[in-house]
Amino acid sequence: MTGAPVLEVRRLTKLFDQVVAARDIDVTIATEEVVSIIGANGAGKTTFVNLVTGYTHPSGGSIRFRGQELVGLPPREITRLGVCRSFQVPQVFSTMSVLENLMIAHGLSDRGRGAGLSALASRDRVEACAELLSVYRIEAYRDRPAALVPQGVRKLLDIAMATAREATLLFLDEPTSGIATEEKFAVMDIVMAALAERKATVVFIEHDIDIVERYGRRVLAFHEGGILADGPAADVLGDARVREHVTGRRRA
Amino acid sequence: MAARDRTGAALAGAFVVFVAAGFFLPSWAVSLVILSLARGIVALGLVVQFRSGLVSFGQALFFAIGGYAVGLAGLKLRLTDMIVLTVIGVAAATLLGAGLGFLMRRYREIFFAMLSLGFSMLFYGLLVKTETLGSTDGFNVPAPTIFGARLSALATRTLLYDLTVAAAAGAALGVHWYLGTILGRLDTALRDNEVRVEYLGYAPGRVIHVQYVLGAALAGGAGALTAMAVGHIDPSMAYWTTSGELVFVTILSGTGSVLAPFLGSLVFGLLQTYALQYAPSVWQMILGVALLAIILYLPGGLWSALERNRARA
Amino acid sequence: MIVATLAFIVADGVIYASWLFIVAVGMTLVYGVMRILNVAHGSLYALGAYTAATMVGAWFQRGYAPLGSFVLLLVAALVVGLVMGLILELGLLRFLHGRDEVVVVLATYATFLILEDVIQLIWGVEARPAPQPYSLLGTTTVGPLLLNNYDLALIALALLVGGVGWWALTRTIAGKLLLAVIFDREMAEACGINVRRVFLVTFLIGSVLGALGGASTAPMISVSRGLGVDVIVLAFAVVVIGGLGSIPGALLGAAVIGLSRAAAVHLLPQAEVFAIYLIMTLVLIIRPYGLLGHERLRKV
Amino acid sequence: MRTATSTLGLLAMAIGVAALFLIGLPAPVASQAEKYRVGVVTLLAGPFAASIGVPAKNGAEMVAEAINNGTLPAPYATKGVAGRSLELVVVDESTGTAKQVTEFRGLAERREVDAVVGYLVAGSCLAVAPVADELKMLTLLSTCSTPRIFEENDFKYVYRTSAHLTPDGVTAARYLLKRMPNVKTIAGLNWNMAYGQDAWRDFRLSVQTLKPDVEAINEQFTTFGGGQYGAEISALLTKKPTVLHTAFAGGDFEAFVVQMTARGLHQNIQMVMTAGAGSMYRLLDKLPDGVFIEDRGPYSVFARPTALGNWFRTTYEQRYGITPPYTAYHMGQAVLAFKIAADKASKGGAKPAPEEIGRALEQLKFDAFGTTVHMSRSRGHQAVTESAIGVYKFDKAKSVPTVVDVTYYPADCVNPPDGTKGEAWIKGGFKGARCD
Repeated sequence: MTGAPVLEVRRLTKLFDQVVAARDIDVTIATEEVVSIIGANGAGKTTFVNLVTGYTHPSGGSIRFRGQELVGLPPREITRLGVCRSFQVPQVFSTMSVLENLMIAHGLSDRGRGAGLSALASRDRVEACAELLSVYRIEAYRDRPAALVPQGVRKLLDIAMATAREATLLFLDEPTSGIATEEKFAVMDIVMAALAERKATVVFIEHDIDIVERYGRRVLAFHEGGILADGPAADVLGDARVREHVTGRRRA
Repeated sequence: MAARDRTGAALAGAFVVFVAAGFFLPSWAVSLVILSLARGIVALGLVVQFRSGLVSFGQALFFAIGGYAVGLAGLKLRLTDMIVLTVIGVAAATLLGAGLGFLMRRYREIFFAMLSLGFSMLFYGLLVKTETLGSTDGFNVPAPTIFGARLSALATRTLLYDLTVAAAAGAALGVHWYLGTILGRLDTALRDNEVRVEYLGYAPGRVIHVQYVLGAALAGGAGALTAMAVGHIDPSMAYWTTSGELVFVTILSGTGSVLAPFLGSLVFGLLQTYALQYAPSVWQMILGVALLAIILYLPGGLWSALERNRARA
Repeated sequence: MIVATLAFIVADGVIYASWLFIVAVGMTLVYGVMRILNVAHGSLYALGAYTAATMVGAWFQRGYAPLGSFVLLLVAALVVGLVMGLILELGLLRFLHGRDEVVVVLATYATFLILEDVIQLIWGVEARPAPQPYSLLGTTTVGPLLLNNYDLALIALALLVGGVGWWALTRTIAGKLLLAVIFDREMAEACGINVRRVFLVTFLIGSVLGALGGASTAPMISVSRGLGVDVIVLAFAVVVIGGLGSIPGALLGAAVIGLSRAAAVHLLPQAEVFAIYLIMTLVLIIRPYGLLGHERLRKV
Repeated sequence: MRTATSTLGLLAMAIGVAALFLIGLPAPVASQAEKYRVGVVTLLAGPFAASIGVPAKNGAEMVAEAINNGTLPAPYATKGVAGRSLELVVVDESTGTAKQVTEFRGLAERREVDAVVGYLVAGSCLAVAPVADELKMLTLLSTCSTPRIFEENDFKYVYRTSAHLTPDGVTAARYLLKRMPNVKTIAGLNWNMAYGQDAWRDFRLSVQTLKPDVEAINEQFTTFGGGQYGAEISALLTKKPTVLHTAFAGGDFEAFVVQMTARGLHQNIQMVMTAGAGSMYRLLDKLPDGVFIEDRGPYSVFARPTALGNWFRTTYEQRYGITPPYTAYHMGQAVLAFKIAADKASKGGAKPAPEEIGRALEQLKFDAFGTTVHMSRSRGHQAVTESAIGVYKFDKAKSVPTVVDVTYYPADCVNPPDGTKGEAWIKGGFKGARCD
């Protein structure tokens, strides 16, 4: 069913006091697409993700996920529908070990009744999560408190937690920010490899144009809360206004 | 898991020792241990909340509910069986907790503390206004029976003591199991990062609600046991200073283990008793200094001190 | 009759509110800036009251000019506030920065327990009435109302405190720094504001205000043990109703409690004991962060 | 988490320490054969400590010392209690009832007292009474004003050597209607606690029984320790009752007086203050002349000027610099009662058993420091005394507080007869009251 729309955003608008954080955003994303969002700081990239995942509520417009309206739902329900996200600033349980972080994510992805009262550190779960850690190549840190591991590891953990549940639509907010340039590709390879067999639709926010070019088949360019350009990477990155407002500084 | 079995063993050991001790302790000590263990049971509930960064400044509400449930059951329904009464205390508090929980789950930090304080003080005001229940003087609770048998004061006290020890051990075991579950582990998760819990598809409020009801149930049972041990109940059970004392014990104990609150509560009881004996006019100061010292030098409470010793050894 | 009652409800409400505001404003200021809910505020209140009562008593024994006693009240507040403020901030709170809010509350609770007995060691258990200033100013009759001018002076004092506070916060550099810290401590620190000094100054001001509450109350009561206890919960209620850390909130909270208590006393005396906690609980249920408080959304 | 050994080690440690204390440290002081140790329980902290708690302790210590030195006036000049010296063990009552019960057991077992005197708080009296019977511990309640203790139960080892609350209201009502026969309306300002509620109810019922057309138009109940009475005073100014009754005492009483005099409330309302006398020495001219005032019995300013009475008052004033309030008398006469009964019960040699001392107390009639005490109610466990009330007058010349037009009412005039509950007795028209 490739091509069937998984996310349809219509005339999405968000005002903070007088500031327009999102203006009349119209975008449709199809199943198994890999979309990258670019834009200068304050262009409304994260706001867009926050709106779709219910962290903040829009001032107007509609967000439909497989035809179901998301506006008004709290993040937990949107998550349960299969829309997951990772964060620009990794959102992990800082005093808990990396493994525990993942086990909690894993445990909460279990929908069964009274699942909450099953033991957290059950043998199967420990194995499953150790497995996941190795997929993300962070098994070495398994027993360290999340607060004390390198930023890159925390980033990956954050993503691993976001993907613990079988996500249909996955948002990655700057997956490589705060990671040394030479490691960025490695990290992205890991992530993309991990997501490859998931058949998940992936939308990631990215500043690094090389990453965008390499992974984002389709690119959305944000500017002042609106979408400046939307299309295949090459076209969008070639677009004059995009060069001017988004990538220009970087290329000059 | 292995860790659980050990705590279980430790609890079993403690249970045996305490029950045995019950036969040769003087009655003042028995009464002190009963009250301390009961206080420990309440603190146990507070420990669970504390792990997710929440503190109820109104736990005395459920403590008093448990006490008055016993008192009224004895007064109006002529119920005196200590086990039945304890169950009644738990039930009453649980019901109220489940109801109020729908509100409390929306609150965090100091606001959680303040709203719980508000509820407990409202109940206090209600009791003070109820002259038929003796207002601030309260009323005496008839001596409890067991399985319909009215035994000698000594036997009754010993049985009540054993019941309290059993209740404490049971509570500790149950909470220990709970903390091993996903839900139980979410407490720290919540404290660390509520947003992430939300984005893992779970309602943080639900965790808090469960914790709140758990705390209420424990406090209710403890209140029931206390009422029977003291033989008298009055509104001061619900006053904010009682809640303060309960939080006091929680901080003193530390959250390192389900055994901590009982240790802390026992230490508190003895500290107060001997402070009263040797410095009857400045015992408050002694308690205050003790609490400050703990906060400043033992952030993890008494338990952490014992663990630190172990680490050194 | 009805008119008189209504007039009295307003008058009594406003007077009580003024008193509450003076007592609570320091607490909310300290919370707003330092995130410390200071239980020992009640002890500062008590210390202020005791010191004032002692000084006023001596003043009148020596037969000095009666009106001078009012200055004495302020002096007492200043002395107690500054001395205790320094001791508590530098000697204790400084070491608790970054600790759990609730743990800090407990620390101040411990301080309160200690000071309770310290007060007894200093002043003994005898009550200290110092009523002279209370009747010095005479009374005013407005229509059916017969009011004591000292109470009216309290209103003036409350307005003064509120006014100066508002002016200092909005019109002075220091105040703007303070607001910056209240608004976003991390940001303020990043901007190179010396947060430690801001904390110390804030706490000193808060302590002086707490002591002022006690000093200004001393003449209308008989200063005796345990008068700090009830004040604490009252101040809590005011601060929470208004919105923790909001100074206009404290004003509003005080007004709400003052008026509703007065109304209860006049129309439904039986409800007096409930009034305050009922209001607090209801407000929290309807506005979880207090009337003027608001939620902070974390940036992700 | 932690390893098994350490957990169990910890536990052992904890229990070890606990056990150490719980088996009753410290070792009993001296042997008990040649001395009497008596527990003295009163409020040493909190709002009541100043006005009534510590004075009660002082009263006990002063009388105990005089007993040991044999310096009490006749007929009590014999040294010691049943030939033995008296040692007091003071305990703070301000810890809440639950703790009080443990403390009581501690007194009996850990600190090995022969008897317990004291208790000002009704709650702790109700709570410890059953324990006293369980431990067979002779207990002389000194104040705790509630009548419920013996109305609701029969305790074997518990006695109260002072009258309970009921006479205060009855006395005030009788006096009021004698001096102001045409009272129309009464109002009350009392603490929102059992003591305040009972005091007001007794007074109101008594007045309305003696003069059924009197209307109670304003019943104010305020939080204890409130301290701010502006609104209450305003309410009374608008309601304009003929009489205001208050059972306030200590700090709240003084706060109320200061605040209401400043607004002239006393100028057109007759004040009836059933527990205020203790404050007159602090308030002096701030307490307006003309208020009706009681001291919960014939104590302090109302004490009979007998040798005993003068000794108590002058000695106390010399030692503590203030006039003893009623709790000092209560406690003093509790200790005295213990001496008298023990002396009476002892046949030389061994200490008399608590039951024997108790029996000696029943129906005992003895002269105390304020007046004569008669253990004539509730099977001889509850004392009655005459009551006293008067009009306050500040003597400007000597600048000392005085009371004039003092009236003493015989015990049987203001106390319910044996076996009848106060409230029922009042409602039933004071059946059996003998006032001659």
